[in-house]
Amino acid sequence: MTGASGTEGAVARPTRARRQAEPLVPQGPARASAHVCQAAGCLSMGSDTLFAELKERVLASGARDVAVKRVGCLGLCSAGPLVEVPEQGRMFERLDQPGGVPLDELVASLTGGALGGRELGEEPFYSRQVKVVLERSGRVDPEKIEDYVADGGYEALTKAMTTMSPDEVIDEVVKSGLRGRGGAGYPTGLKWRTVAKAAAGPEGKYVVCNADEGDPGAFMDRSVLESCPQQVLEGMAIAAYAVGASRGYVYARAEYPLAVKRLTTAIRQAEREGYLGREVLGTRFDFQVEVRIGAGAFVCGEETALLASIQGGRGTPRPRPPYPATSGLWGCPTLINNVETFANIASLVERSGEAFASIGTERSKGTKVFALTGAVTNTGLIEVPMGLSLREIVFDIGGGLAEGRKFKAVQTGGPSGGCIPEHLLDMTVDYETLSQAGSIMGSGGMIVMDDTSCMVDVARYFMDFCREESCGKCLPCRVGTQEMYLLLNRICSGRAGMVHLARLEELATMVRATSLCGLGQGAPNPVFSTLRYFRDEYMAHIQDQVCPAGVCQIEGVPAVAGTHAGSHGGER
Amino acid sequence: MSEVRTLVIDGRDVAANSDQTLLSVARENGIAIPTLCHLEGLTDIGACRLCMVELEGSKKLLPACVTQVQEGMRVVTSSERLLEYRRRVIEMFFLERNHVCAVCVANNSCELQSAARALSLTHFELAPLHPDVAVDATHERFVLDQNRCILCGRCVRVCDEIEGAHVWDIRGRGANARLVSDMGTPWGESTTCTSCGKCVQVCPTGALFEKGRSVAEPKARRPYVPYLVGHHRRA
Amino acid sequence: MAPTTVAARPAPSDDKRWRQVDVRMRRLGYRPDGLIEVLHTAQEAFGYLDDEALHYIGDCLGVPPSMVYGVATFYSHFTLEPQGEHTCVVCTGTACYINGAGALVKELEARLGAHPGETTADGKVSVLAARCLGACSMAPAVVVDGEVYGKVGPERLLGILEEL
Amino acid sequence: MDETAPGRRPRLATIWLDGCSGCHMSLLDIDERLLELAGRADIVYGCLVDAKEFPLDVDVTLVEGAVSSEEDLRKVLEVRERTRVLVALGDCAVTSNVPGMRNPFGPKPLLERAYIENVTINPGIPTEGLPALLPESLPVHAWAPVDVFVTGCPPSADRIFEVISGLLDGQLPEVGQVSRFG
Repeated sequence: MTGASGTEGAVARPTRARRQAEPLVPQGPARASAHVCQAAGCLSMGSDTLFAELKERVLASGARDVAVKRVGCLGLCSAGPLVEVPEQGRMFERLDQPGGVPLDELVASLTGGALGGRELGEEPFYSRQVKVVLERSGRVDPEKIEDYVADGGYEALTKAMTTMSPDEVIDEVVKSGLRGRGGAGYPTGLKWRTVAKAAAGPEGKYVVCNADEGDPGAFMDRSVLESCPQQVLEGMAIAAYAVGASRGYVYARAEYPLAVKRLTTAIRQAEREGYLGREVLGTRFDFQVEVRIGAGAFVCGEETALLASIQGGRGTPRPRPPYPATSGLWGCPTLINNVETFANIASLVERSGEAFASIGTERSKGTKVFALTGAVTNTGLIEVPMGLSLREIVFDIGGGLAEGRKFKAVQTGGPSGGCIPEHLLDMTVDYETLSQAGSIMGSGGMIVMDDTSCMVDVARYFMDFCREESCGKCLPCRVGTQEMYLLLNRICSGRAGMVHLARLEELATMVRATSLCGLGQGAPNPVFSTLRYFRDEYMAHIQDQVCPAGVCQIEGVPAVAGTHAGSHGGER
Repeated sequence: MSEVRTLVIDGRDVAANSDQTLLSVARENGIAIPTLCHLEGLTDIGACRLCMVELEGSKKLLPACVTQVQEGMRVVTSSERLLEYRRRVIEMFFLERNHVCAVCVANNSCELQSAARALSLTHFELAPLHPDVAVDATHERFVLDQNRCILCGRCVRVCDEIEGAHVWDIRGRGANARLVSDMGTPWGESTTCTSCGKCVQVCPTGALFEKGRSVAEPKARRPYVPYLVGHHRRA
Repeated sequence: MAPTTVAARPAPSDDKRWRQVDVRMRRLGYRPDGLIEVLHTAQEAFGYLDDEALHYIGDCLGVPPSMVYGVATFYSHFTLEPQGEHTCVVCTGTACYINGAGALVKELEARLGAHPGETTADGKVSVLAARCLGACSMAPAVVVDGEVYGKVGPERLLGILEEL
Repeated sequence: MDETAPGRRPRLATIWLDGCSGCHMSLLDIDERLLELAGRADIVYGCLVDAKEFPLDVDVTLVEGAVSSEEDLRKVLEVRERTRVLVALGDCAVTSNVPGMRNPFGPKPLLERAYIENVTINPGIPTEGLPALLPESLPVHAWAPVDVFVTGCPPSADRIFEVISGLLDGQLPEVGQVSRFG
């Protein structure tokens, strides 16, 4: 996968170009500061050159009390490049783009002219969100630890290490009700306690951050790492202190070169400032973190496969138990949490478990970050309290669908998730409700589909994904995903009979029950959920040889009467 | 220190050591659970999913080869559902490569073929994948026929764990996974192979065989297997 | 695998790029678990991983050839074939898929004659498909020589490629 | 299709698609039990009798061989329509077996090898008089529902006899554990 990921040299020397990229900082307090989003979305719209240009314009204007600052993701990626001026409560969208805000308008705003852009307070996209994980995202410079510290960063680690015992830290996490944000929703505090109680292995214990965000349509972790990598590292350091680990790894996708670069910079700076490394905060607590870069294998998001990959091998999962919490890296107890989970820790420790638990629902506490994409007006990164309804997310925050398009489904949970239809839009978003509806919370991808999407085709798309990403170790996943793909292909092309549909359902049930890891067990989910809510679309393909959405190419060959799934006919 | 555990398998009370797996206890008690990737003496990997069993009070199925016994477990090894799943597993093994029993050197001595028979599998319902795969006959004594390989990994493990050569590994992934020697180089040119033949001995099908054997001439070899791997592990 | 430390050995040739590989291996203490990291470095240095590189790295880290090969072929990021002068990665993640990534792939197939994973006959462009680049807000997204382009239609994509 | 009229003798047929005739040989190996069969049923079609057209109303048809050509396909659909109980006899009919060994590379290399590469006089792929090959050689039930599967290459004479006599008694036999692939 990709030349997209020529990871840049870890630590670049400050070249001329780099010095130019330094923010503009006024001598005294800033009257207005332009927060220029420098996360991947806006960067691809040219926000780096815009940043330089803006600085020059401000300097040229002679204003001495205006700051121009590089920040992380501001959320509404579809309206990039974005610049926020927090002192004025203004957001400038599509800056310098056709149909967007002209640069002059921003410069005028900053230098005492008429206030431009959009007022933030009234926009539901911004006002309906609650930011815990992304609190500092659009506020601090992702490449400067000083900025993070000045914003209150590492106060939680200091508090934990100076005023709390490891057990007390774990108690707080348990009290918070925080559950794993990687998808499965296992209670974080319980996991920490298991690792803390486990006897250390020959090489101690490990803390691993799972940043192998592989679900197509999900970019929460990328954004967090690009926007505020220190927050993740602080969470890891607190975890290491709590469970007694001295080594940590962040396993990140190769597809995210900018995230890897900022993370690497962040580790170097944190070591320099004594928040990581041999003597954390001048104590005997030793915690060293390394980055390991994945190499394009979705299955490595599964924890045992991830560990195999960190150890330099093929990323194939192994049966559990033993769980990594008791036997992980090199047989040592290993705590594995996802990026967003770690990003919650600092605020949780700083404010208290109870405060954290005051947000959310009975069994799903806190907030959840979603990548809202697809056929919705406002696409981007959002953070909402657990328990908001899907309708509020899609129609209020997301701004609904484009003019004239009809809502069909929201896909959540990636290839192991499902499609939620219109009549369930009022359901709340939490772990249990989503799973009852046949989907999962997953890592947080949320893809809105309109009437131009064919749900059988969507099921086939995900099965195609799974068959290519299957590691090939266990038979049901290796061959079952392949066979399900062929059956779906047959249905999509109008060559299937009812017998093939029955076969698909049987096989899906078998693969779910017998596969070794979550990839295979979850692979049938898109099939189940589309069958549950959109069976009529399957029937249209089978009985009438028609694709209602007009997506599938019907071959018009009538289904044969055989009971065998028949020829793959070059579909491989 | 292992302790005694009591559990119930298929309605029978059985006693086991705490370090035993469900599979070994079942077999000790004459309860047959089919397996393909398991071989006594090699590390179990739980990959073929043929030995899945039901545990009372749990919705999840467990692979018997890697599940440690626990006090009071109530296990079912052959419900209608399990048998149906096992038939499907065997069917998919047949369909993923080109298994033509009639012209296979392992005809009559093949574990895949016997498993199909034991499960009364009479025909296949899913589509054959018919991959175009190679036969490697470059080794002076042995042949690798990818058409018959079920990726059980026994050869990989016996070569790594017993012979210590690690000639074999798996390349690629998913449906493109293939058994390879060295850098995917022909077996005859392998610089690591000791020609010990252990991989051939442990192959459950006709994927690895000795030259000069013909169709339906049994790969008379199973008797050696315990000596190859069993004693080594117990020692 | 036991962490057998294998000493440094002479590089296969005096090509300077081997130094990058050597430095990476030394930093990782020649531990076998550094295999993937070293493969990354070698691929960055040489553009792809050939047999010579795989053998050398395996020898230095004490990893058997079949294991090195197994790892290098497991991960889709690693390529064992030389790549074209330029790379064009089409994201085929869900958001891009429902926004027309399929049409982009078809267009490239039709105009360049290269399917994902292939390089054009003149060696100029390698076409790749990525699972998800995380640029879903700008779907469909394409990365040409490391530069991300959002909301790309077939016409624009061909325009971008022609300018190379 | 009308039900077997009381007192009417069951009608038995066999048909041979893409196979080696080994299953028919094995059928003949039931030896003197052939007489017993002949006493209980009318053999209305197959290589043992001289009928040219497949009859309209057959109770049991044994199909040997895989479906490899357009002619095989025509036959199997016709036979299915005219038969009450269809038996896939032997591995070729059940799995496509040896005829299916061409599936990984398709019919073209097969034809070239047979009619061009290994031929010295008038090499060329015949286009007349030979039914065209299907892209893949598939088992019978890829095209038409099959009622009984008898594995084996070939199935033993005893198995074949048991299956036929069971069917004549009106029972669908259990075949699994007593026969096997290969």
